[in-house]
Amino acid sequence: MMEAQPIYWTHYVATCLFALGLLGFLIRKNAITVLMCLELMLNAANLILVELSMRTGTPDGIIMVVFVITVAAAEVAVGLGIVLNLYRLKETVELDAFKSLQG
Amino acid sequence: MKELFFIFFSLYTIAAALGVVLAKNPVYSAFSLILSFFGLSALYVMWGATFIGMIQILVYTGAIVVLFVFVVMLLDLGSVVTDHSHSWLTVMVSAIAVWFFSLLMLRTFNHTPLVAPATPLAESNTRLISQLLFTEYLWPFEILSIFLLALIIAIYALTRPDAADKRKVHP
Amino acid sequence: MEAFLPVLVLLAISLGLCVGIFGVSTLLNPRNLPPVATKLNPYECGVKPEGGARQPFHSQFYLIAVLFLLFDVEGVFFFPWALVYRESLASGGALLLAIAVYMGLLTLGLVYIFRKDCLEIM
Amino acid sequence: MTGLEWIILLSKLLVIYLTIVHVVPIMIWVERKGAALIQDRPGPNRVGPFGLLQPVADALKFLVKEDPIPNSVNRVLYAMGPFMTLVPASLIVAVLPVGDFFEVQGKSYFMQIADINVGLLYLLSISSLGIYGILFGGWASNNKYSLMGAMRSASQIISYEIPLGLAAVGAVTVYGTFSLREMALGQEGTFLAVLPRWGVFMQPIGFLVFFISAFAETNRLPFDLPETEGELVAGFHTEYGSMKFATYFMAEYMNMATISGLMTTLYFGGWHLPYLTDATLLGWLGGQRNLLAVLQFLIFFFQSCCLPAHFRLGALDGAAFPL
Repeated sequence: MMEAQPIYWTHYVATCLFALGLLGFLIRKNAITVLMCLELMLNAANLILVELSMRTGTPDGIIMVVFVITVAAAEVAVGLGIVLNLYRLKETVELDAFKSLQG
Repeated sequence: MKELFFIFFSLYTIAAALGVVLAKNPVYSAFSLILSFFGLSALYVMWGATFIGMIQILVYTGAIVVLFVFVVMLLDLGSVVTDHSHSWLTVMVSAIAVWFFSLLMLRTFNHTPLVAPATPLAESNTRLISQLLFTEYLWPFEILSIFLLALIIAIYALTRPDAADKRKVHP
Repeated sequence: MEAFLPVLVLLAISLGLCVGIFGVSTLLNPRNLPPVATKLNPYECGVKPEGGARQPFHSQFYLIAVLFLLFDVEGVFFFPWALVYRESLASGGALLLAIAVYMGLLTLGLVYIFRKDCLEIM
Repeated sequence: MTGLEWIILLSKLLVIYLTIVHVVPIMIWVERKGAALIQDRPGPNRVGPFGLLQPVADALKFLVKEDPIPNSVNRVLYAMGPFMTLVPASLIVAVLPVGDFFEVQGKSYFMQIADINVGLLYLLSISSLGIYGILFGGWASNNKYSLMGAMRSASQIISYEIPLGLAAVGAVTVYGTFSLREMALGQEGTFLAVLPRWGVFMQPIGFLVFFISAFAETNRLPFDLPETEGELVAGFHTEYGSMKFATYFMAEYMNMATISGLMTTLYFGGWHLPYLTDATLLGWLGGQRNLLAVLQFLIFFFQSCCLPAHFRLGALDGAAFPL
């Protein structure tokens, strides 16, 4: 698996992914795309966890990733449920339409 | 050879992630998300975490993105592409902020001392993970089941079928 | 990872097959046929198409998808359990208890769904 | 990897993959002929002896037909839809074991494309990707019936994925491994002195659940609600013509073949014949045994097509969750 030369730049990939997710989170207005960008950020964190876990020889990081995936699924389920309700309210999912918290 | 594959999948993942962020149409975003998760799963497998790689496809690509696609299709968001992007100033400021943030992250990663593996994880670590999950991580696991139960109730509360939904096509 | 190399090769082959099918069928297709308007309309059994195809659906579909997601995630935890089940039988029933609690809570969720008739009207 | 290993890998790959691809026309012929037999009509009988060349003629026809692309479709996704089902359908083949092993120059090679230690998970996860072709294809067609058919099809497939997975969990508890090869190895010999040590006898309920879910997953009758001709024209592929339609069709049949193969591996002892332990005989017969079992299942799949049974969609989706 890991030869004498460990590959040290997976965290560059993860940082890139996280940065892209964050950028999308900031500049996109569609609520669903924003949620997708959130997923990207979570995955970047997962990648780092897996990398560190394999590099330090401890399986804890991998188990953490299993839990993160579960919680991410939960987050998406609730998040998209909220988006559906927002759509019912205003017939749009543009986040700018929901500046005020009053229905 | 191996490095080549690594570089390829890394670049592929990042390119697909770029697609998620830049695509105007949410359907294309979801499609790019699928591709990017594929690349990630390949990276996991190359690191030796085959179990995670498979779970990634099974849960993320096979279920979570399905949910995204379902919602995009349910709400009919893909056909009328409304291009309400932020002003250039906002985009630039966000980009610069993200740039600095990622520099900070990289600096942290590069300066974290790593303990060298006393016994590196074996190729087939699936069994080890399974054992740990049910011994050392038993309590998180059980708490997770309560969490999921709460989630089911929450989901029902969120998407209770409304009598007021008139305009909907009944399947 | 060596074990996954054939999968990669297979992926390449199947992608090649796709491209091949597409290419051959484009080559062999009759071209320069006069465009017929009715052929290019959405097919609705000969009746003129009316209204947009993409209309908001009933949110019941969302409920199905979301429940699938949840139970899929729950199912993921059964796999590692099943892997070590045999070995742990020798060392007492702690594992059995763990999964019993887990399954009990999940069944509670399932019962809740059925009590609320989530999957009733379709 | 040395050159010889590459050659062996490629030949294994081509043999197994091409077998699955070529099973498709044979399956179609068997289906049509079998249905004709049951319904007392001749069936395909023009092209070749007993109409055996009918699928070839069909394929040729598909290739040279005009491929009208409706004006309203989303062209990129419309073109990619069929391939998004075909690629996962071909990828699943990789982990199906078709025999024990063979030896070349003193080294033994498994009769399986890739012996992945998480083979079962791989299979389940890749097979869950097939739904994207249906969803995106149905959506890109921009047709009411396509979209509705796609949604129905997708919700049926995802509903039945969970019982499929749970049935597979049952098999994992028995054999204590994810590798399909080791599972098949675990079914060697007999138990209770008489019965072969097959999954069906170890896990009868699991097998039943798996069997029903497999029917639903492949959209066969009696689970063909996504393609009810009376309500939706043809399901998600209403707008597809020519080779694109054929690709969907092919992917569907390939899925059927692989799911039958999985059923054989999990519940019918893989390549093991009952009561036979002679290694040489097994080595020769083994490869065919699996294929025979696959064919047996396929024939069963088709025969049940002729059973006039329909479920309501709601009843169907509802039934999936308790399973």
